[in-house]
Amino acid sequence: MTQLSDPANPSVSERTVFPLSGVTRAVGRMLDERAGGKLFWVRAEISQCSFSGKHAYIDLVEEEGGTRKAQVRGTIWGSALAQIRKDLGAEFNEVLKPGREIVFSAHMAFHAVYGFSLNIQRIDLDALLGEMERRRKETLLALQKEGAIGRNGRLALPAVPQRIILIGSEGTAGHTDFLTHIENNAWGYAFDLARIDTPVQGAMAVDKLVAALHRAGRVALRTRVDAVVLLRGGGAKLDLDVFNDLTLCRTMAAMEVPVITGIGHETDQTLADAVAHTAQKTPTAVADFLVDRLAQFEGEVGREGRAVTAECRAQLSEQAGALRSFRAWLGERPLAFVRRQRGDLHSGANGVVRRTRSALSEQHARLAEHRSGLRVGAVQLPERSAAWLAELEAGIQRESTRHLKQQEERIGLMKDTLALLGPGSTLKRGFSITRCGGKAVKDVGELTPGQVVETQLESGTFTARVEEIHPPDDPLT
Amino acid sequence: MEDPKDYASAFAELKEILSALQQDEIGVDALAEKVKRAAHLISYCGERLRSTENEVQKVLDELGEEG
Amino acid sequence: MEDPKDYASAFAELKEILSALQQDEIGVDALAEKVKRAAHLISYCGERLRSTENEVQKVLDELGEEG
Amino acid sequence: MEDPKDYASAFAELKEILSALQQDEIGVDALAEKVKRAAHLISYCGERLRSTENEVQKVLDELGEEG
Amino acid sequence: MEDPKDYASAFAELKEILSALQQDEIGVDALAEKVKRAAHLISYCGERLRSTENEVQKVLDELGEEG
Amino acid sequence: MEDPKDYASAFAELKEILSALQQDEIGVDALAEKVKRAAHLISYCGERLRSTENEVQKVLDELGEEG
Amino acid sequence: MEDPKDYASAFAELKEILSALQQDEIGVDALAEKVKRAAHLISYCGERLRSTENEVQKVLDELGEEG
Repeated sequence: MTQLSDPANPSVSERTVFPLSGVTRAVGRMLDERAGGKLFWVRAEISQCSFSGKHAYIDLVEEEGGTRKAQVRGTIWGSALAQIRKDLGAEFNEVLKPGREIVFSAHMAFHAVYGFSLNIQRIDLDALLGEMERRRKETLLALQKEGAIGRNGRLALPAVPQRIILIGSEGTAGHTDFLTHIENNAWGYAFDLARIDTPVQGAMAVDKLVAALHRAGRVALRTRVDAVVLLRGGGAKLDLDVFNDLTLCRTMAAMEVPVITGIGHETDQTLADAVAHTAQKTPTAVADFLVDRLAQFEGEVGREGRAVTAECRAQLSEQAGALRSFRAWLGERPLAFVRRQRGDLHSGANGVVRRTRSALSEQHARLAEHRSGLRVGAVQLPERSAAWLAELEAGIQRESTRHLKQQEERIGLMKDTLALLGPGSTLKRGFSITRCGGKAVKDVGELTPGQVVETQLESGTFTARVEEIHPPDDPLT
Repeated sequence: MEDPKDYASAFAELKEILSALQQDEIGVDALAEKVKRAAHLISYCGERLRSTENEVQKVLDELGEEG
Repeated sequence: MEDPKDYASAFAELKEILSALQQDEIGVDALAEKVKRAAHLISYCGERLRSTENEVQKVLDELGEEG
Repeated sequence: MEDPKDYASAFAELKEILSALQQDEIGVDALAEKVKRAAHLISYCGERLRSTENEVQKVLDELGEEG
Repeated sequence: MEDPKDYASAFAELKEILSALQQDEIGVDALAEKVKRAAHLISYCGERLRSTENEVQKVLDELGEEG
Repeated sequence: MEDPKDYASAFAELKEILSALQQDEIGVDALAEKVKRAAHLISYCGERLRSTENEVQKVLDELGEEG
Repeated sequence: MEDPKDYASAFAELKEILSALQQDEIGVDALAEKVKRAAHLISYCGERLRSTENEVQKVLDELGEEG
């Protein structure tokens, strides 16, 4: 490019005029020299995209703050296009569309007629998605800061979510699937379903979805709405970006009705799923979820009902059992009681009989005892009396005999004493009694000599005369 | 002989007689009379037991197995 | 000879006589009379016992037949 | 000789005589008389005893075993 | 015989009677009457159980048909 | 010589005589008389004793025979 | 029979009935009535689940496009 003079300041003397082709040849040659065959990685936005035959023609731009900084034509030739179609797969249509920023590898090309263009070889989908992911993370962070995540999820989804507002694009496969599954559910459940038709992709998608949510919210103010269902019936991965939109997510989070999403994707979760009350993978899954919830409720009701039935039957049979046992008991107990009473009565009667007999025989025995007592007593008394009498008799005999003997002894003693004291015994010893005038002389004074006295001896008497009288102190007296 | 008021009083009187017999409180003079009374009470009680049993059995038969 | 009022008084009198006899409270003079009285009492009691026994037996037999 | 009132008084008189004899209250003059009286009393008592015995035996025989 | 107010009171009365029976609180005199009453109560309860069972079965049958 | 009234008075007189004799209250002159009297009394008493003895023995023998 | 306010109250009432049954608070007398009520609640739920009102769509239509 240094060989080229500044066209703003041309010098006439040095002016060399080239034919246009010369210029294009020179530009072509310079480009060839500098960048011929080299691949560059470029980031640009697609502003226009058209297909002609096997080729694609793309207007690439770079804008900043509404000002266009660069614009280059891009072409994708048949073979590269086929490769790109193969690489992008389902995302192809979503990538090659106006407004999409892409990262691609390209050769620089210059054509004498068509000018400069970028000959696109590959489009880097990962970079695209990476970018999307980065923005998604930023939005998620913002939502988390706001507390939007989980807010809707905290709303109570009724056990029977039967009154539904469906937001989705009518006629799309997912939408149709949902309706089919809801309306032809195996249980025959009926849903009170209101539909808001709205595009879910494209430039207006976010605004339309937000408007639809607002509408749904207004309906919920007027009547009971159990849930809002947000559907997207599948499609390219890059389409999902709509559901990562901050405004949409904020609106969803602020809803006073649980929002159920069925955005139709396999792996990545959109932020709409994150803020939703319940996120299902597909519209069909949402339909199944709702039907299942009803079925679950009915199942629970049925279970309760069966439990009530079982409990009721159990109580009835328990009562019947109790009655049966009462009945059996009544059949046994009173009769057993009567039998026991009869036993008591028998033993009482036996007691009376036995006791009466023994009382009588006791009396017999006592009477017999008394009889023999009488016998003994009646015989013993005369015997004892006879003994006493005999004793008395013997005593009297003994005593009278003793008395007579005693008297005899006394008399005998007296007889002996008399013999001793009588004069006979004195005379026997040689004493004599002298009498005078028949009177015993005891004092010589009574005597006078010459008196005749009679003296008695043991063997007889003799008479004598007194000769002399002697005084009384005669030792012989 | 005077009938007792009911089974309970009859049985009580019978037990009283038996107890008096066992404690030799009844002399020979009263014995025959007491034994007669006891026999009367026993008869009465036996009769009452039989009638009660029949009555109960009848009720049970009527109740049958269905009750 | 005067009959006693009843078995109990007869028996009591009998016991009294025997007791007096055993304690030599009865002299020879009264003995025959007392023994006669005792014999009379014993006869009386025996008679009363037998009649009571028969009466009781009859009652018990009747009871046995029906009970 | 005067008969005693009864066995008891006869017996008492006998005892009295014996006691008087034992205490030498009866002199020889009264002795024969007293002994005669005692013999009479003893006879009397013996007689009474025998008759009583017979009477009692008769009663007992009549009472027999049946009593 | 007076019908009980309802199953519960009938059942309670029945239990009371059986308990009294078990504890021999009912004598021979009241036995037949009590047994009659118990039989009546059992009949009544049985009847009430059967009618309740039928009613319940009817409800369950209806429910089964539609549910 | 005058007989004493009875054995007892004989015995008393005898004792008196003996006592007098023993106290030498009787002179020799009276002595013979007294001794004579005493001998008479002794004889009397002996006689009385013997007759009494015989009498008693006879009574007792008779009693023995009959008793 | 009175309809429940909504599913939740129907279910709550049903559970209440079960709980009362399990705690034997419902006697035989009230049993049939309670089972009828339970059946009614189940019927009510079943019917409500299968009937639609189009109420929400109506409100949505009334609100129009702008809301």
